[in-house]
Amino acid sequence: MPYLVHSEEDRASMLESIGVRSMDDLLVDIPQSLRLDALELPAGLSEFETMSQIESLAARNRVFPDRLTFRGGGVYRRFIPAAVAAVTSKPEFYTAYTPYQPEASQGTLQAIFEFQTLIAELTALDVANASLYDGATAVAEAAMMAHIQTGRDEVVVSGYLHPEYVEVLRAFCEGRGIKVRKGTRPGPKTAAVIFQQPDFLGLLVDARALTESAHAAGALAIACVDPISLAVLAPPGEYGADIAVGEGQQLGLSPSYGGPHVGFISCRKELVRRLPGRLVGTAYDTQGRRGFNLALAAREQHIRREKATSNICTNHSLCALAASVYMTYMGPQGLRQVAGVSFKRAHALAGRLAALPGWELAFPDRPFFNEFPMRVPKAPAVVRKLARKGILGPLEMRRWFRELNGVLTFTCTEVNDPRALDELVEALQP
Amino acid sequence: MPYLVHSEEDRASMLESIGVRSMDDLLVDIPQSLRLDALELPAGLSEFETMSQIESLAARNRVFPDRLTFRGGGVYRRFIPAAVAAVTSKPEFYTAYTPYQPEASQGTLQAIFEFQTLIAELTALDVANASLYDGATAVAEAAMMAHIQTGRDEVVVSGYLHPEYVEVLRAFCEGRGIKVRKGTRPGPKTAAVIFQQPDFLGLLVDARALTESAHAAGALAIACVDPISLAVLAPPGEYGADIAVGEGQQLGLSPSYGGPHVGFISCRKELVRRLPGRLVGTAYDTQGRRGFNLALAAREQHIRREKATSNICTNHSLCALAASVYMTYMGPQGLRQVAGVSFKRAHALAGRLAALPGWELAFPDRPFFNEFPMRVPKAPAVVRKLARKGILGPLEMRRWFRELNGVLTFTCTEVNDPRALDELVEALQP
Amino acid sequence: MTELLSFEKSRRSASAPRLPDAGVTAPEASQVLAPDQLRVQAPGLPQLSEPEIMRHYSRLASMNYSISEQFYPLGSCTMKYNPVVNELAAALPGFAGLHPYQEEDTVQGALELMWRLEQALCAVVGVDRVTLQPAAGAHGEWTALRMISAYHHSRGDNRTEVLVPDSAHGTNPASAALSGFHVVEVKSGPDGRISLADLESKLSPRVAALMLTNPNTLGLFERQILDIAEMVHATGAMLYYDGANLNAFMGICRPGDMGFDAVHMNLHKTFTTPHGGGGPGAGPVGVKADLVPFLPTPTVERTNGHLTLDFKRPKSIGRVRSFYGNFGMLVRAYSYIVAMGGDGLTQASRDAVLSANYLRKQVEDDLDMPHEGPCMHEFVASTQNLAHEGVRALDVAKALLDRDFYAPTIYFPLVVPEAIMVEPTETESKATLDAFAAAIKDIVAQARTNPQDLHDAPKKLPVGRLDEVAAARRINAYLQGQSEDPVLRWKPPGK
Amino acid sequence: MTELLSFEKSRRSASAPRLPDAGVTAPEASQVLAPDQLRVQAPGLPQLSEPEIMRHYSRLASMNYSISEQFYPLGSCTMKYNPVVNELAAALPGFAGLHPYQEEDTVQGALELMWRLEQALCAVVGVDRVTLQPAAGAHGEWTALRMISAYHHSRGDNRTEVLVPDSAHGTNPASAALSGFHVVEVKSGPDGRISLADLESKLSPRVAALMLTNPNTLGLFERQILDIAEMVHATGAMLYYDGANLNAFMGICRPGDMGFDAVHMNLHKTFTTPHGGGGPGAGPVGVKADLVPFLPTPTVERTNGHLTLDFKRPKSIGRVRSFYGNFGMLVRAYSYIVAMGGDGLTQASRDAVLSANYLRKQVEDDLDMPHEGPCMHEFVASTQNLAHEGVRALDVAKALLDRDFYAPTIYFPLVVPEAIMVEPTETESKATLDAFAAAIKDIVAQARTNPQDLHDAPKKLPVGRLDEVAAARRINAYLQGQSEDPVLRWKPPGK
Ligand SMILES: Cc1ncc(COP(=O)(O)O)c(C=O)c1O
Ligand SMILES: Cc1ncc(COP(=O)(O)O)c(C=O)c1O
Repeated sequence: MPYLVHSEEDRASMLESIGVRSMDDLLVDIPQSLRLDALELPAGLSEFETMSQIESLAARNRVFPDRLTFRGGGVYRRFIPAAVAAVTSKPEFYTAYTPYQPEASQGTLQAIFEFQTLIAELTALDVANASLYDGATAVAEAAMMAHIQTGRDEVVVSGYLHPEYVEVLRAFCEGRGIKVRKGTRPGPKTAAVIFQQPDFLGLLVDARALTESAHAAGALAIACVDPISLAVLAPPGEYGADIAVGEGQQLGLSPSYGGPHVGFISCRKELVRRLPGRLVGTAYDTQGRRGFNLALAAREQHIRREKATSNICTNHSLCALAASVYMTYMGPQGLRQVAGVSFKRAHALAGRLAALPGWELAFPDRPFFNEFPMRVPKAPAVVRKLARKGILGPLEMRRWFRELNGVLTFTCTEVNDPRALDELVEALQP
Repeated sequence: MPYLVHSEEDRASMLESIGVRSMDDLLVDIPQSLRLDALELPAGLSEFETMSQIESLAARNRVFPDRLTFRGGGVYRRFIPAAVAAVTSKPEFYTAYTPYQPEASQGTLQAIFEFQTLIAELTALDVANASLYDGATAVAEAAMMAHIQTGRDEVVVSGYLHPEYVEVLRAFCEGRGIKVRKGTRPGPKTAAVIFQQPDFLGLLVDARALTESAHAAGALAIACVDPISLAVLAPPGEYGADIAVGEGQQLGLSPSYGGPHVGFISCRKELVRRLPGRLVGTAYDTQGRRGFNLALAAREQHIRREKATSNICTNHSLCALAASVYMTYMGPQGLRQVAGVSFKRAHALAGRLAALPGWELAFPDRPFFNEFPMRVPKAPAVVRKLARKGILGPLEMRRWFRELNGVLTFTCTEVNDPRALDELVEALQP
Repeated sequence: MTELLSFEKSRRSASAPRLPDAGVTAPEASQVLAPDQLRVQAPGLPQLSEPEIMRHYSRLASMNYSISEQFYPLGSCTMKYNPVVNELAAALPGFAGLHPYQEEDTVQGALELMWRLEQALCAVVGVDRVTLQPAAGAHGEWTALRMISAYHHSRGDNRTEVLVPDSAHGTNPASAALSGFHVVEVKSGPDGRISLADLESKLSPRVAALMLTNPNTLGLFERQILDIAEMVHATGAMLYYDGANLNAFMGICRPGDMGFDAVHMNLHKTFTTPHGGGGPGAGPVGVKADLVPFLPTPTVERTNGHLTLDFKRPKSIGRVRSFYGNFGMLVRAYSYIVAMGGDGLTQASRDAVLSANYLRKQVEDDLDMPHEGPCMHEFVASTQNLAHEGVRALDVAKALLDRDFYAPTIYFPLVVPEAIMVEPTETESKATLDAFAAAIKDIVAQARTNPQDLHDAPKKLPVGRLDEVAAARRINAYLQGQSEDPVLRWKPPGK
Repeated sequence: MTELLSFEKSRRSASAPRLPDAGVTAPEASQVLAPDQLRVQAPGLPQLSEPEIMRHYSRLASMNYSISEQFYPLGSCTMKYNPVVNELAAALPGFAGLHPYQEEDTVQGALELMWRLEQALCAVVGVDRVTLQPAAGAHGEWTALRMISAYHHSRGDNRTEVLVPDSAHGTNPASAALSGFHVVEVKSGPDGRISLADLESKLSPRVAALMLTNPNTLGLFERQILDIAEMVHATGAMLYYDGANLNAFMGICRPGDMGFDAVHMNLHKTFTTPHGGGGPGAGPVGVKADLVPFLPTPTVERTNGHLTLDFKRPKSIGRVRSFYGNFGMLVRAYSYIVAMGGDGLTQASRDAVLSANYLRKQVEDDLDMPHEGPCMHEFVASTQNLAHEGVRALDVAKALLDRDFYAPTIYFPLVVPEAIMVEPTETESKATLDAFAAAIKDIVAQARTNPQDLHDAPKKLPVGRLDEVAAARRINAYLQGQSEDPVLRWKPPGK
């Protein structure tokens, strides 16, 4: 049988060594009434047949080419350097566990330490953790931090935070008895003001003002940010936010129908002890050699149990590794180039779309980064029409926001070459 | 620039360390008249653009699905376990050089030693080498061995040896002044009788009789074999051949438009010192630990120069590694299963094809393995018709052999599932 | 082998990677945006060339032990072989290239895979439905407790406590707390099983659920599970199954049949999705009919072969993460299940139990065995027999590293002092188990003759034992403003 | 770390891999074929499970040094960074899945790639056409000599000798001999270049060609190459370029312009296709117009954008291997050239020369430098300055292994005693070169103080120095029937 190692002879000799007659002697503790006759699943297949079956499922999906994908909404197609998969597909990385034995896990630990530094640098905050599941749970974990830090029972969500993040935030808050309020004005009960920059529609918010209003109310400011945009946009640390969180999918991860991706979180020094999840720090051996080790474990579930800052155990380490390779490959200039190309192409496209009959920017006065909302006639038909021409078109905002009926958001990145923009615009000609 | 490491600052500081003012000072030995202004090639591209360009070339090829590929002629589609690429894509294997420093190359050396053993086992001969370029050059190298061993200047090619192998054999023999004769009767000048089992048409030859006739004339018998078939067919060692050679593509390598694949060669003990190329053997260190090392180097070009048994230096090590993983994955039973399925499906297909109006087995009295020649009406039209239906049909023998006009060879392996056979036969209905 | 940080190798003048130009006429961000929207100081990412980057990560990789090269008997973690074909399956463009907001008719294959995986998991654990959304085991625990909470609420039943055995994994109490429950600990008896008396005493109408691992973290099957289930259900509470140890009995018995109402599974344990040095995993949760209305949205539904995502579930606890779960891991787990089949999964569990008992037997004379066997898929030993020599579980673990084995889980579960928790899994050969047992014997012999050598282990690795106390002090100093070294990240010297 | 042979781990009762069944009704081979056509004894392949196999090869891999993890300054081998994107390119189904006998209209992309690669290589080395067929450098040498031979023959000129410098690589004389030529050695002068006087004396109407490497294997540019070319051509002989050292001057100068008539290139050196632990490589040969008619068949031709394979070349030397060359390697090399561009390739060579001179400078006080610089892309030092301490090039090489560097080429070229041939390539950082220089200094210091330690090196690797003499004796014993141990393969004990 595939992936099994023991031969029948091995089994017999092992049973003999143990001193029992049959497997049943080892399963005596299981009440007889519970014993199954057989597992009701099809019999196993050869690798060849397994792969054929899975390939036929994959073939029932339609994959749009990167360059003709203009849909974002939290997951984006970007150029992923070949270096990323070359690193993450190394079995020494992907088949290791959480680095409990530091001496035999320096590779993973140093990589995480570098990830933490990269995220801290990108967000211009003091310390970042080893990763979280995704952007949505990162927002929720940040809210928990604020709740513990301030002792307050309410978080204010300002503006168009990704609707799925809001849902997850609600689920987390419900458990802890925290109220989630939409609005802009924090009050004396407010633990944190949470905003997204750029927001779900792609528009820039006044992060500085939001941060100041939070602080004025004694609340924390939690910025949910697009990591690529931070090469160009002011990072949370520069406008005084206390916690930065976000989704790292754009940093070298494929869309993969929504996961696995990676959440990140960073904060000011003062909040470090509230951070959820793993943290890696430097440590030295008796010979004075520098190594890396899990740190501040007293925040965590395996030490603190019900008093832990979070229940997270397995996080998204390999995705964080992918993000590290991506950021290291890009460097400050590469990231700026990627951000810049995305910005320019989005603005060029916005201009051309706004010239289509009946089309207009939904919020003409609001600046945007590389995703933008258009108000268009017959929005659903637009998407269908584009699909017919092989283009994964914009996202309909109506799905989440009744007030945004007729609004579509488009995204541009470095994978949408100028010819692809032409093809999109041509396909939309009446 | 991609793949370059030095920054401008590095370059300046290195020049300074060397004590020269500019790169030109390092290039003084090159006559000025030879210096180029620039290399006339397009400017370099980003990885993203490079890959796009190459993908667009790949898209200009038509890839037929494995299961609908019935063409062989020396290159076959087979199930390749995922384990193969997982091993050969390990940079520790693929970015190492020929193992000149054994202590730091035990991985490669042990893998080659295992390959040698696997090939020796498969062919039932004493010793195999570390690999050759391909099946064609393997035949030629075997002929060189026979020439040196016997001191005779002629080789006899018996029956349908792969026509490209014959061409390569001729090119090699021409250099050494060896005559290549087609025929079945070796004479007193004959160094070797060379035959292919199964032959290029897929038919079995009487390997035993050919070997005996070679020996009777004082010549060596060189068997060019299909490695998969050896799970079922008598191996060269069992019928007394002196040298076995063959193409290893079927052992886990993709068709890849003809290469890289791998040649193998094995021989009787008495001929070991005539073997071309690398050989790995066991050796021990002062602590008595077993290791592996290049052996019998006195046959080779770097020691013997013009007196070497062959000029080969770089061989096809990584392909040999792939073949080793393949054979180890399969084991004796797996290989037998693969061979058996191929045999049965080919025979089932042959039966159904022979029932088509006007179709017949070209050599109804000759047994075959998993490739077989059919004599059919309007052969070229058959191939074109199948291509239109998405099937890579048989190979036209007319291309090489005038006497085989109207003969097509079909191949079946474990990738051609029964439904694929149905599709082929349906597509051929008049 | 050591390796500098990427930051330490960075050179400011290193050239940037080649990337496409915009190729359109449009203004730069700096021309459009207000100055205070713009970044002032460039992020301090390293600047390195591609060859340096690849070398860097290759060298880091070689500093890891991993199941690809080492026996990794980490108890409770089920470090079994990760089939390579699973990686190919997940990387297929038809999966990896899907945008989560594609229209349903363009993702029928993905939804079908999720639906089939749900069916398979239902069959394995004996539940009615499964949500594939949770990203890991802990996330699944919390998701299940949210559902249990919603269930009680829907019946107007305001229950505030969750019972957790003292041998439970730390995530159990943490998840309960995160879900708003008060955690009450239940004691283990001398036989390593939950004490029914203690359980009895803690059960009350305030109790929303008992969280149980079975086999428990000592590797012992809770023999009285049917009685426990009855007791728990009798008080109106629910029974939650921590599926970390599911590898013990696939095809042998099922949590659903034992009376569990909700069950999480760790696809990164039982179902061979790689652990990735700490994730990503996947922690699907299966539930019985009573809890089905509360499943997170969306669920995958199948009607006449057509698949849809159902977002309209009025009683749902909502979303627990974005999109539909760690889809790439779901593909891998599905690929494993298809290859193994019902027969294969059953044999896997049987072999896991066999291996654990075999290995236990090989070392039972060398280490303390605080509980009687047979064990299930793992066993917990103790090094208390070496206490006299001053040798601790930690020393044994480090000595194993020097002998080319990863270490078992140590100091967990908390109920066994100097615990060594060994889980061999079904994908390690008898030869490997024998070699491991020989190493244990060797270490125990060394403990008797030369314990200092064990305290000095490991010696063959890139670093020796790291001083955690000093590290914690350095972090404190930083957090209190007494030091510039952040410890938890790199900073350029003098910054 | 050690690892048993797969054969030693094999267990007869291990279960076979799952594979598809035939699913058709047809007889078994044993029912159809004559008994003497059938195999009697099953081949002794190992029987192992997939997890064991993967573990086995992963452990073997970790016993290798490779450029992915180590500086690999192996002179003459150009061990530069192998871009990962090249691997993706070659693995594209549109390439990897092509059958070599597909109809031409279904492989236009493959043919276009080969055509473009040929054009690019023509531009780099300055020739008229290139055959992509040869599988490696040596194969290319022989192919070129076959063409040169055919050329002379076509002119009724029966030339029997090939001149080869004493510093040449062993493949040069071997290829000449395999091509039927008598090899005549030409001496190097004291400046490390070919002695023109000696060359003069060896030239005659019998000489078919001079084979030359430039820069030669000492890393020195043959300053008088234009004179050499004139001398050679004046006698009617041809000039052959061994392109192993092409990495020294891409975009700086061209063999074609120097007067070379035929040129082989090692794509696995200069053009970054990975060396694979000993291949596969690719050894295209470029030729000037005179030799074009003799190119192997088929050539790739392009007319109005349509590509064809030309098999009708009456003067062709025929085929030198099956199909069209190591196509997968051609894709990789093409990918490299596209990414680098003309500017990138030029800078690569300039950096290679810079690095070699820099490293030479760093160690020039530590080792003998038998020849004056500047060097080109590599340099040859000698450890004769350590002879007094009894330290040899071999000792220095082994000591480098213990310091986490692969060793340079040693004892080649033969003209320098105790040669150490160092080729850093352009893809190693200054920091790495500095670390290597420091290691050399350290070793030289140790040679003065503790030479025995160097004789004992390497100590940190899976095995120490292997006794080659004893191994050769054991092989002899086997070949002479005095021993059952075949040495060159595994045999079951007692067989
Ligand atoms: C018994 C037990 N429960 C729960 C968990 C938590 O699972 P995860 O790490 O996937 O969140 C683990 C994993 O370590 C475990 O061993
Ligand atoms: C100078 C020189 N010539 C020729 C060759 C032979 O090339 P290959 O190994 O590709 O056959 C080499 C490779 O080692 C070499 O260094």
